[in-house]
Amino acid sequence: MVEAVATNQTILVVGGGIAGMTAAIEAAECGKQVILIEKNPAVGGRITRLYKYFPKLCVPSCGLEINLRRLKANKNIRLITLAEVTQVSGQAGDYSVTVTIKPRFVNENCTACGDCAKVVEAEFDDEHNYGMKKRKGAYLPFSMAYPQRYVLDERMVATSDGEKAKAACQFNAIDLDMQAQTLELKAGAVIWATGWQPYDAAKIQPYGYGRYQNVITSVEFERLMDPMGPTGGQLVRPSDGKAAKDVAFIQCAGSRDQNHLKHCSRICCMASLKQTTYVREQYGDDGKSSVYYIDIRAIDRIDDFYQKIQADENVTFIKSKVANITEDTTNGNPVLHGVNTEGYHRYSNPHDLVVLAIGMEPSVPKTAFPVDVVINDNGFIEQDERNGAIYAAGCASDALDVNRAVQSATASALRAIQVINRVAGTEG
Amino acid sequence: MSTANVAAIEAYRNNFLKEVEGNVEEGEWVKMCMQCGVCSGSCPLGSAWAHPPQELFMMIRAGKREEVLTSDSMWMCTSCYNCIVRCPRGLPITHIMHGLAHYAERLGLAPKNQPTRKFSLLFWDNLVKTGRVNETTLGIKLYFMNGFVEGVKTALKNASIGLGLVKAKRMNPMSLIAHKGCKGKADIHKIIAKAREIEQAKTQQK
Amino acid sequence: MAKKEYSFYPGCSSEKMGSASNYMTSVNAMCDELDIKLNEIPDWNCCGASIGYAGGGELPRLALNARNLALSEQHNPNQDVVATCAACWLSARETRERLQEDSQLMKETNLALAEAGLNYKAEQPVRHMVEVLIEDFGYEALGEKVKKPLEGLKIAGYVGCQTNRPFGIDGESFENPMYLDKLVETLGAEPLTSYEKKVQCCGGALAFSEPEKSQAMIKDIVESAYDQGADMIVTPCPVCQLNTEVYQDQINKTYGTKFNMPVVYYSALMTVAYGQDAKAAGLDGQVIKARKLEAIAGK
Amino acid sequence: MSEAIKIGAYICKGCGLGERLQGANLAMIAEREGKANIVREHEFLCNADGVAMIQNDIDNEGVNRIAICACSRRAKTEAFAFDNVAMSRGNLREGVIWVRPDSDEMRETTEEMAADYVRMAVSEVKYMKPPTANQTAEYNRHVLVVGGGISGMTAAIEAAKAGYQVDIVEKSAALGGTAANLYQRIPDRSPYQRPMDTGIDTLLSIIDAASNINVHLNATTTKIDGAPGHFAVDISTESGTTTPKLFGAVIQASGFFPYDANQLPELGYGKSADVVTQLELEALAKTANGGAIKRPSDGKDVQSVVFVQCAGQRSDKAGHLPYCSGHCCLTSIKQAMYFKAANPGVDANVIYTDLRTPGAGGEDFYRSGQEAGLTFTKGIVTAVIPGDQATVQFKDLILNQDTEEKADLVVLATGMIANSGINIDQAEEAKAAADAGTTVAVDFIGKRESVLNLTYRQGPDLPHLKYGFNDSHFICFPYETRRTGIYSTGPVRRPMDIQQAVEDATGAALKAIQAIENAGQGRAAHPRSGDLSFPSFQREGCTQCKRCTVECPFGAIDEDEERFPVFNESRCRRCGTCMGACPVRVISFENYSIDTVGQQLKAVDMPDEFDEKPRILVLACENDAYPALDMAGMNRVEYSAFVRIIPVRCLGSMNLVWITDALNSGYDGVVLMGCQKGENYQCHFVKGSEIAHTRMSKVDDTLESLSLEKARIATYEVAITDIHRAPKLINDMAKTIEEIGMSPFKF
Repeated sequence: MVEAVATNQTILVVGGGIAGMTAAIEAAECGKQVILIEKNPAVGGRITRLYKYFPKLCVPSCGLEINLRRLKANKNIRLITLAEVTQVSGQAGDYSVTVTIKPRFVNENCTACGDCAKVVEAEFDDEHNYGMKKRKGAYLPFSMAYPQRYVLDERMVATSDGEKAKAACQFNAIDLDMQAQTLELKAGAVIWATGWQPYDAAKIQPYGYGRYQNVITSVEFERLMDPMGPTGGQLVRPSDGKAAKDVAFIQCAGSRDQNHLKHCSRICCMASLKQTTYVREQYGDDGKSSVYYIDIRAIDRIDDFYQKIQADENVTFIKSKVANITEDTTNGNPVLHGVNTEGYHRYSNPHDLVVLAIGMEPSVPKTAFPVDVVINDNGFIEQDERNGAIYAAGCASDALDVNRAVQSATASALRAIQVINRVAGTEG
Repeated sequence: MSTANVAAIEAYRNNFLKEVEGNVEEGEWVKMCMQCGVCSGSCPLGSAWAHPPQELFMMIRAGKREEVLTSDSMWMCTSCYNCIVRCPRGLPITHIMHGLAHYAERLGLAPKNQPTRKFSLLFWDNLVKTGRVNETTLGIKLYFMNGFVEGVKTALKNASIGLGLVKAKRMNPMSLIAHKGCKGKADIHKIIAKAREIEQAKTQQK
Repeated sequence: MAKKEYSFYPGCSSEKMGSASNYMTSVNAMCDELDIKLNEIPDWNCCGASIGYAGGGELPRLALNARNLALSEQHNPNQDVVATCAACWLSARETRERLQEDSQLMKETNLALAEAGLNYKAEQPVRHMVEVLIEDFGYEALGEKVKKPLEGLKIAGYVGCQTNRPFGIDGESFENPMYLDKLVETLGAEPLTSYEKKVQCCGGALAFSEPEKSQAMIKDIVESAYDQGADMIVTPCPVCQLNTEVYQDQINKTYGTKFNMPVVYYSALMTVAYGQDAKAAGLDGQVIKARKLEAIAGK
Repeated sequence: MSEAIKIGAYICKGCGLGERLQGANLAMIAEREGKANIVREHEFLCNADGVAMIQNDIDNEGVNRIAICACSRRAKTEAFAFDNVAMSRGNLREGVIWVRPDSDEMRETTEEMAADYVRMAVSEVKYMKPPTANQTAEYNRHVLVVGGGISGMTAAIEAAKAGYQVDIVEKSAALGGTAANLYQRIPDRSPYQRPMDTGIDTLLSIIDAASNINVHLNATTTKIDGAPGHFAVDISTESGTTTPKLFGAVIQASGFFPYDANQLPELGYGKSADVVTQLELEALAKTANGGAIKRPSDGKDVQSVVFVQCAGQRSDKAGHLPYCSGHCCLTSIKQAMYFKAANPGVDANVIYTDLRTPGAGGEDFYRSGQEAGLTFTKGIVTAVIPGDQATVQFKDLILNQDTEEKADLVVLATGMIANSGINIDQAEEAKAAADAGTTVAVDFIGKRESVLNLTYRQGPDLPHLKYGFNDSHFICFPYETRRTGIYSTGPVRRPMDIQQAVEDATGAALKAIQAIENAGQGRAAHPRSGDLSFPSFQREGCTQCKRCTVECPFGAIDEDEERFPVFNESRCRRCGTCMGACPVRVISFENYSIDTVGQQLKAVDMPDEFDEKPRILVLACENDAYPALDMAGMNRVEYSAFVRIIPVRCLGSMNLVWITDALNSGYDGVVLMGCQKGENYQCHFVKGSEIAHTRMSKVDDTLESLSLEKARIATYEVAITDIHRAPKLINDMAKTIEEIGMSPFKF
């Protein structure tokens, strides 16, 4: 049974990605009481699936380790995983929040020894790897998962595998009867950090995602580089495991397109520029990248990263929104058709692999917000007095890169603290 | 130069974009193009275009009036609507192409011997005549649209097709006379005349 | 099931002796089987097609279509307008939607129509016959009527352009619509689902004005059907049907191919599957005879 | 604290430890060798019962030092969280049984490994003290904001809203900064259709009304001394008066100054009055105030205007800015809309190479601009020729032709230059440049006079990151600063528009407040948040060598008149770089010292030379290398049983005495694992890894004096993702030792 103490001086943070974690930690390190709600079994969110950050090309888990240490060390933060906010009522300084918690089927006795995973046979698509590989029905979502506690897939619980797992655990950590639960919480302010999800690439019909194996998304491409990922860190293509030495990057895949997402997702250009360095990292001078773009948006001082990539003779830039992709059935190569609008050059270019720089879509659909806030027609929460003490952080507020998401989270932490301090002032 | 053309040039002190916005079907969309080129890449006859749609739009903004209106590019449009469904800015490109072609025709700038232009005109005249298309007359006119000699050649070349269709009872020389068209053809003529008049008036006052 | 009634817009090519008269024949037979009553719009006129643009400007073309739709409202009130020809459907539906969203154009159009004492209110939707089949009946219901399953027939579903873009049928994908395949399957034949030229343009009206360019595209369309091992191609569009069928000879001459691929209408397939004879299915109207289909019809 | 040390050692038998290791033996070692006062084995130490057992020893047995011999220090942190005691963790799970094969022939070496980790855990904790915060008696909670532009005003207002007292120091005669000179601003909310009011007046009235915001105009900070919680600041006015004032934290919002367009004669600037910068256009728009904008040369209504994007930006030409200023595309759209609003007939063309209108608002505003009738041309402007109408010559990249366009007015989108004071890392070059009078845009020194005037021995301003912007070096930590309690915000940190500056300033205000609260309780700031320990230093023994003061990455250590180091605790980030630097070892932390590490490596049982059991010491950075080795264990990646790993706060805290001690006590190899160094350093303490590498480059003589092979010591940069590589590096060293043989220094 999950319990949590909360008052009108508690800050509720919804979402445990980089923005939510940051907001929670920054507020807690100011001495505030925070409850952090995460819908997945572990915190970290999208960044845990990235190989490197642009433009520094550093690894996200490095900063994650520090944030996890801050989180573990801070007694002001109460983390609740597998939980979602289903209702928010009240006003600034006095909110009542309903949280529903899915059963993990594993209690705090778990030592993450992994004995349960050894014995179960059932396998399911691995969410952490966008279903590009399988995982056991009893699993630790990823090596840095926190809480460092296993999860039982509910689809497996009622099966003999569930019993096997239970039997294998020496510590009675597995509770197959664990029930879903709802929690009523008080909060003085709410930070909404539910983040983003990749736009459904199958909707971009001309690019044949789902029809052609060698058309993948930028987020899937990140997984290929992870030593623990589906290909063991090898840049190979799905259809035949052939080395992907000639990679095409299609910008604005779903973004800047009124048939899909009309906003610019901001990160995709830099992400693709970054990913061209992956190709180089693995194949050196044999690795070739082609970037098909409308405008390269390498904004502000990090434009120098774009200049650096432009200087790489193995990377070519084509000013063109690719019209469609066909497949060369003889070798499985995707063939890109379109027109380079810089001087009108028609092309039909075969590549080993196509990466769709997929757009950012707010995780929570416009219609599904359990709380009354002002949302623009792109689905992002706007800053508005009418939102009371509900503050958006990170990609719930706009398409942002990690750096800006953390900025926004830090800002929203202060906005929340302002309310809490006001309440404290009156309540004493 | 046609008087209409002179008038137009006069009216738009070399701002071709405004001229297009004022006179071409869906012309006010041209400014919304962001030069991604998805239309150009999506056209089935793409390679036949000297200037693909997105380039035409840029040329319009750049004031290349003569080049655009005398171009035969937009006459290559097969009305397949690929460009429309893919355009990220929702430009009704097919209609703009038709509109440009029509405007060029109105100003007498369209390339005289452009085959699709000729066929398009034949088709229109044919349908306006009785309110319905008479495929047989249209076919014959079509063969001879490039003059008598050419016509005989084409006719011979396509004889088998004609014959095939006649055999299949899907074409009939009789309908040269038999084809009646609409009873209300007079009405139709009035409607079209009125529509023309309104359109003209509208574009003049712009 | 009660009789379904629609206001019908046949279009020029469907006229007696017209290039799609065989389409009309099979549509009529099909509708009898399905108990559909088509009330032809009295004295309907040409839609201007897509190709009419050089002569007719925007408003004249809108007015032409509006006349048909106004007549429909007048004589067949409260009936959906149904067209069998892709171009007719597209022009009519575009007219309705354009006028609905642009009140100024609507005003001007009605000003023109007034000349003939007509007025258009854009009441009833404009639909393609295929939509009627899929939406008002559904594959299952259509399947129930099958008497002679088209067993053994391999059929390439050629959707083409204007029955697909920009409106699409039954919310299907523009790049890979499946409704013809589903229909073929419903009738007991084998749909060639990986036929990749199903939405390739045939050149439309440019088949007349730009034969070489168009025939190059038609070649791909037919060739790819052969590659898939098709016995015939099925299409919902008169222009597609005409272009892909009648130029095969010339293409053979130009490219040294040996094309002899029948191209039939979905309505012909249905008429045969529903047990009627080849004539009722308009198969005598094939320039390239659909022998295998005739055989089934003859059983 | 004179309280007697009482050690409790706890041996866990869960997670297979019981099966793989002889708990009793480990317990005996803890007792006999480690001299632990209480030693207990437990089947499942991290469960409620195990934790209660330990807590009971603390409460009733007076145990104040705890050695947990179970899993990694990164695991089960919620369970093993005891107050007011010092705790060490012997990593028997991730560090031993999970990296060793479970076979009889391996059993012996595996158990030796475990035994050593028990010895190490006990001896470490023996030398640890539970840290007690050194709470500065009274500390100041006021926030100082340097700069009164949008960023500064926002920071002030937001901090004030949270209940803090704020002072704004503004150099000029009025608040508002650049934004005050704008006619309108880019919209910050949907539908992002047209420019909106700058909102400056609102901010001004809020500040007027706020009782807890104090404004100093025509003023600068001529001295900032002290540390978070007690910054002593001199605020001096033009008139010469100087007010000393105490502050808890500082926000630098000194903004930017515009690029000098006179460096762009090819674009007609200076040659024609009708070629202006974006900022100058704002002035024209303000005068027009909604009416037709008049051109400077003859006051005639502007009928046509061309915007030249990236003017002197994104270019490697001498005198140009190599970066993009981020806001200019949106700004040009906004300004073009000024013209359209006054007269839709005006032709406005924006010539760009990449149109950068990011996010939801950006793209919507771009679309709005097109709807308003602006035209956009992808092209590169080569020249602007003055004339009755200016002629803009450019290459149209779409139509692929050189062409030109005449316009009444040409607007140059020139860039922002950070007003970030002196580049302390290049102070020398800066001075040289100043003497040479080189222009600011060429070097990225920023204004030559200091903005903050810090008294820090590291220099008077915040370190610059790149191009003069004093941004954070870290993606995940945009507010990370190398001067604790001082945060920069707005365009001085990174080029940005108003909307971003507002967001940024609000975040900076939080960090300032946080720094104050931390200082008040003697807590460390990120990354060792909450750490209560701080460096203590014995004056006697110090040789005033200054290594600590020089090497401290955070400028935490000043020098007194006698050149002894002066530690400013609240500036300190507890990395221990000073401890590593000190040749006489007089610097230490209560819970981290020369001994806590030194005694561990000495506690290891050293087999004699002929056992053929080498010992390899690994000092691993606790932020990256240690977690990598941990995860190697979690993924059952094997490595040599001869290795003994000790986590360090930062490789910069590595004191050479540890290396010599190790070699003297017979270790056969030493492997140091730090973070990536260099330009894209990953070290969270900036230079730690760098410094360690330099220190190690000097141990060769030591090795020679001991006549040991250089190959026995290796220093690596290891990333947290090196789950396979880190073990390999260890195994490589094992192989090397096989080749060169055992160390002769075994006793």
